[in-house]
Amino acid sequence: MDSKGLKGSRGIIAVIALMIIFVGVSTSLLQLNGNVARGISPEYNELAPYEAPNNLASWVYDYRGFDTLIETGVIYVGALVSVLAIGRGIVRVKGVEGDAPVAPSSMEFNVSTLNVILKYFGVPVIILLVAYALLVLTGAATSGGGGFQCGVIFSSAYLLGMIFYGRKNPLNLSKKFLIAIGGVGWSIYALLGLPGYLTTGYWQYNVGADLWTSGVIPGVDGMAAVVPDILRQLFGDPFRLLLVMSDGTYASTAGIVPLINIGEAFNVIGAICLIFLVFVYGWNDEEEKSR
Amino acid sequence: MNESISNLWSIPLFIIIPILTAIALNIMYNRKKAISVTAVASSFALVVISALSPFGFHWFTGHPAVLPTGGYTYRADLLGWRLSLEYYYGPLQQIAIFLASLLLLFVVMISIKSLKKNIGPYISLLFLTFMSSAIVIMVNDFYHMWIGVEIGSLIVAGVVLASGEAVSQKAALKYTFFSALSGAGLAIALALILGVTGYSNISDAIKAMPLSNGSLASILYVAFGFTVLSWVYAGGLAPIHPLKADVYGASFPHATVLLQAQSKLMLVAIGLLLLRVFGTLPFAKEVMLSISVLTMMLGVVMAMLQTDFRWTLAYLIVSHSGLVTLGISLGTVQGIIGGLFQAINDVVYMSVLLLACEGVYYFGRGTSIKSVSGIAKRAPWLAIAAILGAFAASGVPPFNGFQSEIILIQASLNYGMPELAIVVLMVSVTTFIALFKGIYNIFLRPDDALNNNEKTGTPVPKILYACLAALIFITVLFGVYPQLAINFLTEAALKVVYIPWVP
Amino acid sequence: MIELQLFPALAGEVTTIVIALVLGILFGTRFQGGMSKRMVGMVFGLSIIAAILFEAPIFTWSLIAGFINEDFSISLAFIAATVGIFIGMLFRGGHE
Amino acid sequence: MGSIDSLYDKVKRFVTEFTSGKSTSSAMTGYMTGELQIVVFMMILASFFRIFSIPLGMVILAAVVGAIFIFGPMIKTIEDENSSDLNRVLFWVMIYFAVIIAVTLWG
Repeated sequence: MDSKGLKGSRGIIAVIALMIIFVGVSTSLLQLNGNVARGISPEYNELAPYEAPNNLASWVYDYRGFDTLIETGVIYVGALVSVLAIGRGIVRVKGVEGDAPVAPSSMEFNVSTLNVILKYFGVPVIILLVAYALLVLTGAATSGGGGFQCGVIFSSAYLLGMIFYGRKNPLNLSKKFLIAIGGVGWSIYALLGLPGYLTTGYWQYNVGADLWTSGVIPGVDGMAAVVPDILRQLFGDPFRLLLVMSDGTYASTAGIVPLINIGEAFNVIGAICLIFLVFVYGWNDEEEKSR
Repeated sequence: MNESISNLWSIPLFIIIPILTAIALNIMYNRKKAISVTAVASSFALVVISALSPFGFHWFTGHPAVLPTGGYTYRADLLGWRLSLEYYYGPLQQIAIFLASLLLLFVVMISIKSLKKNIGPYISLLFLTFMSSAIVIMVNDFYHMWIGVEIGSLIVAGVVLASGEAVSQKAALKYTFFSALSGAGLAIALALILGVTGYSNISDAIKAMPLSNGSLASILYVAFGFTVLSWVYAGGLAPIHPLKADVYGASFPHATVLLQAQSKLMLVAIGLLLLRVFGTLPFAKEVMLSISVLTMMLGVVMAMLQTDFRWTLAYLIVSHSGLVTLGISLGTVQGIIGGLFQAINDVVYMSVLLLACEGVYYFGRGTSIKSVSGIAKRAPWLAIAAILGAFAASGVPPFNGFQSEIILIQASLNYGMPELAIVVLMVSVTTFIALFKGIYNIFLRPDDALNNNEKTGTPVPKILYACLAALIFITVLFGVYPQLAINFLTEAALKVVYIPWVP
Repeated sequence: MIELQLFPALAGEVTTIVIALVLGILFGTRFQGGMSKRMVGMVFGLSIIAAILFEAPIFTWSLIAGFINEDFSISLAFIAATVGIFIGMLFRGGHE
Repeated sequence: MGSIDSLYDKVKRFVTEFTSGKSTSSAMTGYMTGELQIVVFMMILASFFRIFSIPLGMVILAAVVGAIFIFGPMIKTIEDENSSDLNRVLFWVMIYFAVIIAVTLWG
């Protein structure tokens, strides 16, 4: 790649172009000031107390739950592709010798210079971080946090172990475990749509909270199916909470949202830890086979 | 054709089946038998579902629409604000997804046959490619379309990377670099439209668009600009076409079949979105038209210069994307029909050419016109397929390319722009020259190495011939009975023009 | 509110603790390397301090979930997760 | 007054400018066809200006024909500008975007 591309007269033209873009975009953003429409959001907010106390969780994992399924897929695919770049799953055509695959080498570690105190405190910190990740996960429906945050915190614990102890990471996650947990996580999320699909025909209908067929909200026409009680209890009751709010007390349940969060957490743990693992330790198919 | 259904059974399956298959294949990794059974079965299931499914909507998570008079409804044909994410499966979607799943089935079978070891992640990426194109063509929601484009570009990078060569790594890196730019652009466009209207559902946003408020028009213009940026990126239009051509050229030809299908569907989906949302703004169609014309010409000229058949095809795909967008950006019913029909035909005949190129690749000497020649003697059927594909691509009757190009030419004449018709003609003629330059050198030119009975490479698998035969059958079928496809597309085009709130 | 504090009629406040324990065991089996008793005690002590800092989730009204009064509550899910990890480390099969 | 010989020289020089390095006949065909395509295409583009006013279109068409003769083979420039070099693509994307914004906002 030659860096001459943006020098000289081309550079000046580019700067002018950037200025035009900047002026155009910023003037239009200024126009937006005071003109923002509320649109659909008041409706969402009205429904929120019947579901998760954490309004954000019900937005992200219920109303827009299918969006988040694909968004989670971005992380999964990101891991798949990053690991592919390192060498997992490079394919060759039978009988055709193309160029040899580009083989990256793993990182060299030098952990001997590390402070003794850091080494001593490494394991407790990792354990506490993992516990914190699980706390964030369990609080998904009631407080800030959720599956994605849990995964990120967990993987930071894993990265910490890598930095402190090199190849002897106390949090010893094997490649197979990570790939499996990532895949299982995404499929838990995907399959949690199934109960709603089978009973009401709507994918990812929240059978636990069951806002629309249980008569919590009056005046809905067109929904033919009613969620059977057993499903409602199975997915709803373990997460039923009493919300004492200024305008009354609501018995609300987040239904499948906390379960989705567990799937999401697994997925993120698998994906991000796998990226860390492969970028630091490298990937070697032969080594994997001998395990 | 009951379109008041808001819980059509087939729509979630188009997304969930590929996801679950991809996860399973990725975990299987190396177990070839299990992989081939799972992959073929689930892609076959997708073909069947897309053929059998009726039309309708699906409101994911099952939240109803809010009636303007208060209260809620589950009927999709009533006017209301959608609370949940909306997908639509209509005639256009049916024909597009049916073709995409058929191609997926072919590509999966070919890649299982021809690739060795560790094919799990690769085939799972092929399934995800299908998934992203299904999302983009069905979705009726800005935010979700953004995610579809985003995950689609990531998957493209993965498919390209899987061939593991330095050139493909470079192509993938460059492509993902721009995905950051255009993904962010589309996100800004989404934020602006969301800010102006408050609805992320496209139909609702169009209904709520404050067109009367002149000061907000500039916001819409900026949103339009950013959406065009992502359109250009996802479809590989000029000026990003060199990157997209690199992507097509650097991946295995059979993977390019799916990649080009995906990008054609993205072009159609985002193009229709642009038309529906911004079509009434002055200059919008003109901007889209000029991009299409530039893409057509630059692509076809670059295709002339290539010496590698893969790269020739790559630039031709880019150039023919311009034909698709030309029809869409005309904005008339006839133009849209032409554009959509061109997209479908393009996917089919380019697949024929790409699979023929894949056959050449198996002879083990690459696909450059300098290094390989005389294939016709060793694989006559491959040569015939390539020649038929070239006829279809350059618009020779009785193949399908002819039918859609004639519609496009008529549409541009009716629009009052005979110049566009000339450009279309030039593109199809030059396509012919560029293709036959490659085909002559690779298939027909006599070869010295052949006389020495030199045996390299691997025999072309039978399944490749079967797929080629099926695809050529489709090209002839659409060429002889274009009404088969046009009946489907007319309904979609009419809706875009006259009833903008239905995709 | 008194009866709710003593009898968690609403299971939602207990479920989180169970989930934390189970997942703790799952990830605990992935830890390798031994830990002395003093270390275990220290980690446990630290986790109790952390639990007091994090407090019980809002909208939690039962003693079992860690709610003691308006100003003071402990996050039992955090302690459950730590305990789960320790239990998992005891199982730890084949990951030395 | 040029002799036939010098005209041949001119043509030969013009033709050899198309490609750099070793050129085969098939590559040469490609470049020359590409050049012709570009010439025709630019003339078509120029004629688009008839939409605004027909005299303007004629003037621009004449200007383009002149430019084609002066700037000689353009196919090399086109090929260079079409490289997949990141900076070059980024440059053109910026130009495009600026043009779109400028045309739609203030056009």
